[in-house]
Amino acid sequence: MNHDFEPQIIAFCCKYCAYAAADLAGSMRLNYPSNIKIIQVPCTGRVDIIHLLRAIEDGADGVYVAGCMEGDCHFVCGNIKTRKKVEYVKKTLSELGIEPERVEMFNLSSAMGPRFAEIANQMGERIRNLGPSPLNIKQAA
Amino acid sequence: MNDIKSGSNLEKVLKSGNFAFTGECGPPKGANVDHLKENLAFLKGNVDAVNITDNQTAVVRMSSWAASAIAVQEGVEPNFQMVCRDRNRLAMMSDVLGAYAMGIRNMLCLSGDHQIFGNHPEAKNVYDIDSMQLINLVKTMRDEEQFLNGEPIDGSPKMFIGAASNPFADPFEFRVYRLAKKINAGADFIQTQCIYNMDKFRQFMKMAVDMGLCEKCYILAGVTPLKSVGMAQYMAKQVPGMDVPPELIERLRGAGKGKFAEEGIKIAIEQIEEFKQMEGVAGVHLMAIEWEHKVAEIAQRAGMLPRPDIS
Amino acid sequence: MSTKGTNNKVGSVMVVGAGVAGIQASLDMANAGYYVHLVDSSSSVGGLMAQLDKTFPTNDCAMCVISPFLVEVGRHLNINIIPNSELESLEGEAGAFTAKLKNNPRYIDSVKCTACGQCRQVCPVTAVNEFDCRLDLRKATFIKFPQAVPLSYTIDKNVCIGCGMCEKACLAGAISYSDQARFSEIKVGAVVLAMGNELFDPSLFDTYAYSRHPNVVTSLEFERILSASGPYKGHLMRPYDREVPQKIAWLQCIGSRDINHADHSYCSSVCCMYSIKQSMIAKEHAETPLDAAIFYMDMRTHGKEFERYRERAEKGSGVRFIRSRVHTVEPLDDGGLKLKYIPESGEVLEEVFDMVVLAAGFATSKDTKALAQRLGINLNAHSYAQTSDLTPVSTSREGVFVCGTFQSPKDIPQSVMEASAAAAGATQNLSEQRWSLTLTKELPAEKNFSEEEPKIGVFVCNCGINIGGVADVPAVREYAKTLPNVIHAEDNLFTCSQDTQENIKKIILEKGINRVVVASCSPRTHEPLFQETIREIGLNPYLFEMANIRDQNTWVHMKTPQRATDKAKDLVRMAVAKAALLESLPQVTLDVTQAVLVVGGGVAGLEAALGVARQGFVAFLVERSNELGGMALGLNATWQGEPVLPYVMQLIEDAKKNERIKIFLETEVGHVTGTIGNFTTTLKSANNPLDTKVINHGAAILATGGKEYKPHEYFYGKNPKILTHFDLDAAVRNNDKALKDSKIAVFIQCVGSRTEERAYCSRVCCIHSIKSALILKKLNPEMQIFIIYRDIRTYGLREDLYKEARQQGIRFIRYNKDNPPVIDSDNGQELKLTVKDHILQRPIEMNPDLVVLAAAILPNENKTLFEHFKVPANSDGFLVEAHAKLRPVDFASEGLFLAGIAHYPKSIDESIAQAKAAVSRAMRIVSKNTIAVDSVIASVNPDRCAACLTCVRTCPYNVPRVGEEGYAIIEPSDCHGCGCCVSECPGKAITLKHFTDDQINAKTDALFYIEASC
Amino acid sequence: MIVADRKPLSEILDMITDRDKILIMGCKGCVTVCNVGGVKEVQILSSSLKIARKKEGRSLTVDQITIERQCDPEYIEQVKATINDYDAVISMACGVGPQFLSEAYPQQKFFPAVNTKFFGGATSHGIWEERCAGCGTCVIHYFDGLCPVARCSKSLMNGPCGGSSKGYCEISKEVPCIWDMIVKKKMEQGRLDDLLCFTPAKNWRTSRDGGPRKSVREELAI
Amino acid sequence: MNDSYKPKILAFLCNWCSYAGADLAGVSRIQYPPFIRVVRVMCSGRVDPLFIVNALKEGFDGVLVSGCHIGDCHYLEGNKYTVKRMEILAQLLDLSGIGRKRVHLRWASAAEAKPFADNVIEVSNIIKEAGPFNAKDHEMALNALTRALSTTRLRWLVGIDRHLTENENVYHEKTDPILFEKVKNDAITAEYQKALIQEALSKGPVTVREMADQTGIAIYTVSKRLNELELGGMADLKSCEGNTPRFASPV
Repeated sequence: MNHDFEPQIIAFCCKYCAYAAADLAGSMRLNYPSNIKIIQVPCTGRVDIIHLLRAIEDGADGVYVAGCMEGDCHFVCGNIKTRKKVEYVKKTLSELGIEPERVEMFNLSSAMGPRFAEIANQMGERIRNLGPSPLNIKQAA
Repeated sequence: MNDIKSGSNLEKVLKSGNFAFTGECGPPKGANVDHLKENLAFLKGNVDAVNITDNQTAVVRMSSWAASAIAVQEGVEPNFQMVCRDRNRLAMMSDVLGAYAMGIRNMLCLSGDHQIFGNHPEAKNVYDIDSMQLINLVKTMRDEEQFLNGEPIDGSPKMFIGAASNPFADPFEFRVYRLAKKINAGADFIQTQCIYNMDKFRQFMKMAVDMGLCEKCYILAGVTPLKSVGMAQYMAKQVPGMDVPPELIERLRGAGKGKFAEEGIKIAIEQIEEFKQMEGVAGVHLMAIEWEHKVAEIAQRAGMLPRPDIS
Repeated sequence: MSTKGTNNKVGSVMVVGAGVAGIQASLDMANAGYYVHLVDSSSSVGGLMAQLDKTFPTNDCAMCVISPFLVEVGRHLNINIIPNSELESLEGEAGAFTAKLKNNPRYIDSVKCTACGQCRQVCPVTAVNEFDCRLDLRKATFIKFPQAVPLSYTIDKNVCIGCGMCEKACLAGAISYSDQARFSEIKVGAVVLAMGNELFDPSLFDTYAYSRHPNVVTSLEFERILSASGPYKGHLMRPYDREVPQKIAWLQCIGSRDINHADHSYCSSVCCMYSIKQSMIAKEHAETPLDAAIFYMDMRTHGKEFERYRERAEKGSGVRFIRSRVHTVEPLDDGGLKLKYIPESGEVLEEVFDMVVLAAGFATSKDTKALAQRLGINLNAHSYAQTSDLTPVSTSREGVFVCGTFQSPKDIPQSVMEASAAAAGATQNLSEQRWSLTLTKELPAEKNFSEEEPKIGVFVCNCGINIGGVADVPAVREYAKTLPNVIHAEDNLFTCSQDTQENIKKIILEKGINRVVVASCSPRTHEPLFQETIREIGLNPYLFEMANIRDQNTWVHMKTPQRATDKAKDLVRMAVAKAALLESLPQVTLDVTQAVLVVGGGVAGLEAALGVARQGFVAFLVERSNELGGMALGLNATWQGEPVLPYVMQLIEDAKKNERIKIFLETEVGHVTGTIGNFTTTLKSANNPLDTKVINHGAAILATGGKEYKPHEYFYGKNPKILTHFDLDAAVRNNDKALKDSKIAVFIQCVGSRTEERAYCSRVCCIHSIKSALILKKLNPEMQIFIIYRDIRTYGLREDLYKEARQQGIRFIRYNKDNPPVIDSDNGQELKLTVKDHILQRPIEMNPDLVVLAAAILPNENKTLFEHFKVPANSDGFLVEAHAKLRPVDFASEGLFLAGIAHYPKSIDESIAQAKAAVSRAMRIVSKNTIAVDSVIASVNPDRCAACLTCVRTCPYNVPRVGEEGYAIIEPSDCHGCGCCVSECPGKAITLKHFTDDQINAKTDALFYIEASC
Repeated sequence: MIVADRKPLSEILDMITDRDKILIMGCKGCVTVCNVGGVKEVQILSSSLKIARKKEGRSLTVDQITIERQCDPEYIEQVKATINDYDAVISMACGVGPQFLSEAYPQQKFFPAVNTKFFGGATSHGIWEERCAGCGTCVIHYFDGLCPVARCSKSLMNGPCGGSSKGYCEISKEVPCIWDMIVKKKMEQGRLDDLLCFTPAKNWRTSRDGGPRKSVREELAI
Repeated sequence: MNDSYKPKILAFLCNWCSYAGADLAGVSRIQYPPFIRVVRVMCSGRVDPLFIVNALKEGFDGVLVSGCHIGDCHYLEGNKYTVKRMEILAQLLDLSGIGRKRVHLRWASAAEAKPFADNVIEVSNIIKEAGPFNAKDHEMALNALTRALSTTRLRWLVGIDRHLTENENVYHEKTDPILFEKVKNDAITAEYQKALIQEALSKGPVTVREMADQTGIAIYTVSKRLNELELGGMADLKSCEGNTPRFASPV
């Protein structure tokens, strides 16, 4: 696990819970790695398999989706559908010989600022341990 | 019921009102017939007829009519089994004719286990006609002396037609109707699945008797002695349509290590005793595959010997 | 009602107190055409609810629920928030009041202040932080909570030493020490009082060692301990030594139902529920298993879903409920607290707890009493606003209305209902002044940029030092200039400040910019503000994208400024990539039929219809039976003794007289189609289904009411001496001799309620039984009266009835669910009742001449009706509201409202309040002639649609359906814009406007410097 | 409708090992409805293949097109201009697609990305089940709308066989025993005696066993 | 105290008065014990309390600060600030258990050679009386003092003290001295206790009770001060085994 490797991680956050929790983490001045880039969507239900694959294809080392707690989704059940899609992408990645742990789904409420930072740190750490995405290694070499 | 169909030993035993006793023996997994002959030797004289299985559980073995022909040579009357899985109607008719020509007089028409249970799950199955239609086909060949398409047969096969019945499979309440259907289709004798749940079987036999099936057809109760607790549990869980009551397994376990086989035989013998008295049961079909050497002892201890010789 | 010259009426209303009730009333009135002055004595709106962590019974986080409302009231064009102010006097009469206000100084200009918090960091003076009760400190310059509205700091002059440090630290130049108290006068048409209550201060009791030991906390303090924004960031610790408590005790009725110490004889009606909630949430928070015990006299969980909530706490989370009043709390030296108490079984027990939470009740504050005095509002004995049950939100002074806990202790749903009711009451006589004072923004026509290629303007914000202090903003600005389609990039100190907004508009017009990207804080709080700004110069609001480089960048990467700068560049590049693909979305508006359909002719239906008519709109009142009045016809008097029948007769007469109310008796609702603002309903006459009538309306209020449960227990119907409540009321009405002569009368509570198949409390039977017992006592003072109960739930001020009943010698015997009282009447005449007395712990027998069963209240059977409106009913058959706390009279589907017993059993005053509330909620729609529909909605491209039904099956609101033409159709006004169908559609036929696939992919591509590939 | 499953990625990758410019063709018919061959699945497959190739450091250009159906020559015609510019074409339609394409464009190599399986319908969102085996002589009215030919593992006409237990077929607990359902339904409807009469052997001639079939609408075909 | 003990005393002498006074004492051959080591400063106002704490840390047993009499200060008001600073330092020394007797403030004008010498004698006797000051025993206290005295809060309050109480504050009124005194005292105790706790925290995750033992502050006070540190981002919850949470300074 080389220390100079700076992973690029994309996070799809739902507007009502995860994005709000990210803002709260900011107003609480918590800390998480700067290579997490957040994209806001109205509901995680909007995140499609193609968005996750496209991110990996573009060169992301890690992608995660953060939605509301199960049962609390602003749109009733968007988060439950997306968890299934994330499982599908994990299966596809392992078929392609890429570590499925690079893609993940998390659930948290808009009041969980500390939890958002914890997730970001946890994913940053996990991707740093996994090293750069195989797609990037070939490019680099 | 009483006009002679095939004149086979089994038919005569049953027709004469004796308590029939049939065994079972699996053909070899190759062309070497020594082991087959050994088993037949064990059975000779101890049973009225021996079922020769046809690719049981879809595992490839020597074909049933070949093994049956060898049995005839060895002087043991075979019950030639045919399943609907492996042959279409042309092959079935030609095999029946061939078997008859080789001196085989009894046959059993079975659906057969699905090929995914066997050692060639990739195979294509046939199921051109089902067991009911096979019974009727052989009956038509024997009585109307015609092929399925109505053309005459030169030398019709006088087979004593048998079928299987599983009194414990679901839907239980329909099982006796299906038995009736088989009998109407032309079955002369029936061998049931091996029985462990005695009360359910009593209930089944009561229904069969009430429907008057026992006048039209001989019903043989299936018995398979349990060799070990493991076997009992395997039968209970894995074999579809098998109903092994837990108290039986407990009794087996109670017998203690090393004595399972003995206890299994004791149970089998008790069952046979009861079947002798049970109304509607015309005999017992002992399935002791790989235990052929024990058949003599079981027959002896169940008082089935000597076998009636009705020439 | 003085109708002296309607022209001098004023089309605005003043709301005093900006708690959840004040906010709800203001929003209702502002959205129905009245200008609202929202006055609050503290520095921010939000009131008590802002301090809560979670709310019962749904355990939602309070702040997540209320902050959208705070933002809405903060930004509303027609709501003028006046913080730090008190109402000095109120002259004039209903329709034309003159209110004198005292505006206390804040010393910080709330327009300039961006709440960056620098002044707080440098301020040398600390003081007790009232928001977190006494658990932590704040500085002299403070903000009540991070989501405060107005979002600005204030200086607390009594502790400030005037050292001037904050002025030095403030980059926005927002500090103005010269701020003075000012007086202002405002003309208003009506006033709504919603000052709320304060919590009782238990330092009065020395037996609970509250003032002597930090581990004895009030319930509000415990709420702050649980809260993620509280002193311990949501970790459950006890104040003394920050240990995680393993045993916590809740003591109920502290400062309520208490006449020797606190002289508050009433019940505060919410403490039982919030203690249960706190015990469950504490168990969730605790790292190690937590033993929670609640010491109570009567467990009062009388609200909707409350009984099940209590079951879940007891059975699911293992909370211990101990029926006993704790005598003393003795602090031990290791921080533990020894409790001495006597449970029902009688022996004296001692138990050591790590923490004790005192469930403090409500009390009217001194300033509220003084204000009521100044305004001439009569207060009752408990110093709550005196109101009649039949006009529950009107005070003793004409034109002044009341809602929330200042009227009497109540929970949030009840307060919100009363707030909407007060809104309806206040605006009822001002309807001719509707829209007279409200402001509307004059907007120029939108420019069409569809032909032009994108010309993007990027505005990078420093936000004082929040961004500029960490990231290199000029570098980001220069970088933005290099991005494709960017024709202008600049940075400024505060992009959201008024002056910067002005010059942004100037530059956009000068340079012909047609897409705007602002890199600053969170779109959640500031997107509407910037969208409005660019709309003011003809740019469609959706030609706008934000990059959050503060909350999600500089604030969380303070220690790595270089990386924060690089990330800011990445985020700007991504935003610009999406901006290039943005299209302008038309503002879809539908016209509104200004009429309301009211289903159900009971008191709730009548009040709703009259409310709508008095607001000036047509109301169709549909009643299934052939007479109006509903259940109320069988009720003699309200809990305060006001006769009900004359009131109901008057209601019916007014309804018949009012020409705006069209009454349809013996009529059922047939087919319902259409959406908010445009419903079309066919009405079928009950006895001749062919006779139908089609009506158009903009909103509908379901007030289908309920009925009394006819018990099959206790030999009801087999013996004339056994009655239900309505039978008793009837007997009293025609003063049946048998009542006077009976020597022993017995009331049995919870008949049919709180059982397996009906696990809810019917809320009003305890009150009705006790009130009837008092009437019987008056009829024949020698009569021995027993009330056999499980929990006496005389909530709120109704506790006086219970006090008086005990004083009159009525005896109360408690039974529990497993061994209820047994009645056997062997020969049909002589009744024998045996019940185990809870004190003697032995069964006692009696031969009552009269047995009254407190039968449950059931909802009326309306399965088909509910299906027509596609509205859900819960397992007990009561209608399910959109949100238990903040939308208690709305349905989830827009434009439909509910009121009365159909929502949940309630007393007549609560039904009246809910009916008026439903009217106020309906006014939000019906008072306008057009209604705007959200533009971020899904739309189907017909030729790509394979009619595979995926969208029909996926949509949580089952909006899409496949039409006759063979492709999916999504009704714009129904779509909520979540996008679930978009991501599941196998043919990619559906796109979600403003969040299309290309726009999302453009962001990921941009992050990795990939040009817009296919 | 025709129901199919997409082939595993490894298999598809093997098909295009030494080909660097491919076209993926979706079909808006049945495969879109069963979520294996529509526009979305074409995008997903394209992205997956590009990821795999990028991982090996070799480029892959993928074009995408989805036509109305791949079982009508006129629609196949639409790709005539560019079809031969690719090293390979992956068809995500049912088995009919690749064949129609191969017939129309002999020199191009067509690969199926999808395994066509059965005729069936959606019993719930995302789950399709076989209902018809296309035997050419429909007999479901004898069995109260429950077809044993398609839904019994042994196509028994006089079921159930001895292996039926607790309502499930002997081969697996996921496969309900159709005969169990037929028997129970007949009992409920009081039509049990329909089952007592003997069903003669079925004429398989009209099924696939009778050779590849063709259906002609006399009134249309000239 | 045995006579052999020679205390080491640091003396800050303001250039215009005390230093000149000391020279005069020399010229006049007035004798005083040789324990002081002189550092010349332009004005007693230049002496930062941190210098004094540092001196104690480095091994001095006592410190003498000597400047001009009030009103004579060459820089008009420098010594007035010194008075305020010495007050706050004295309070902190008492709080830390070191005791204010280690530090002395005296005035001596350029002409007062004798008074200067007397001061030195008096201070030497007091320090001798107090005995040697072993910095090692007070390491935590000294570090805490350094921390407290470098907070903007205390330094700002000391500086602004006179301006608010004597001239006017931002509200153009004189700040009520009692209020200011209370604010200052609160600030002194608070900052000192927070500094002590930060010392404990910097040595790795500790529980509240451990902090209380190490710093001698009452448990509940530690809990409250810890909260102030958390809000200021200078401490956070590290772990929580069983039910005792451990806190540490952020990484």
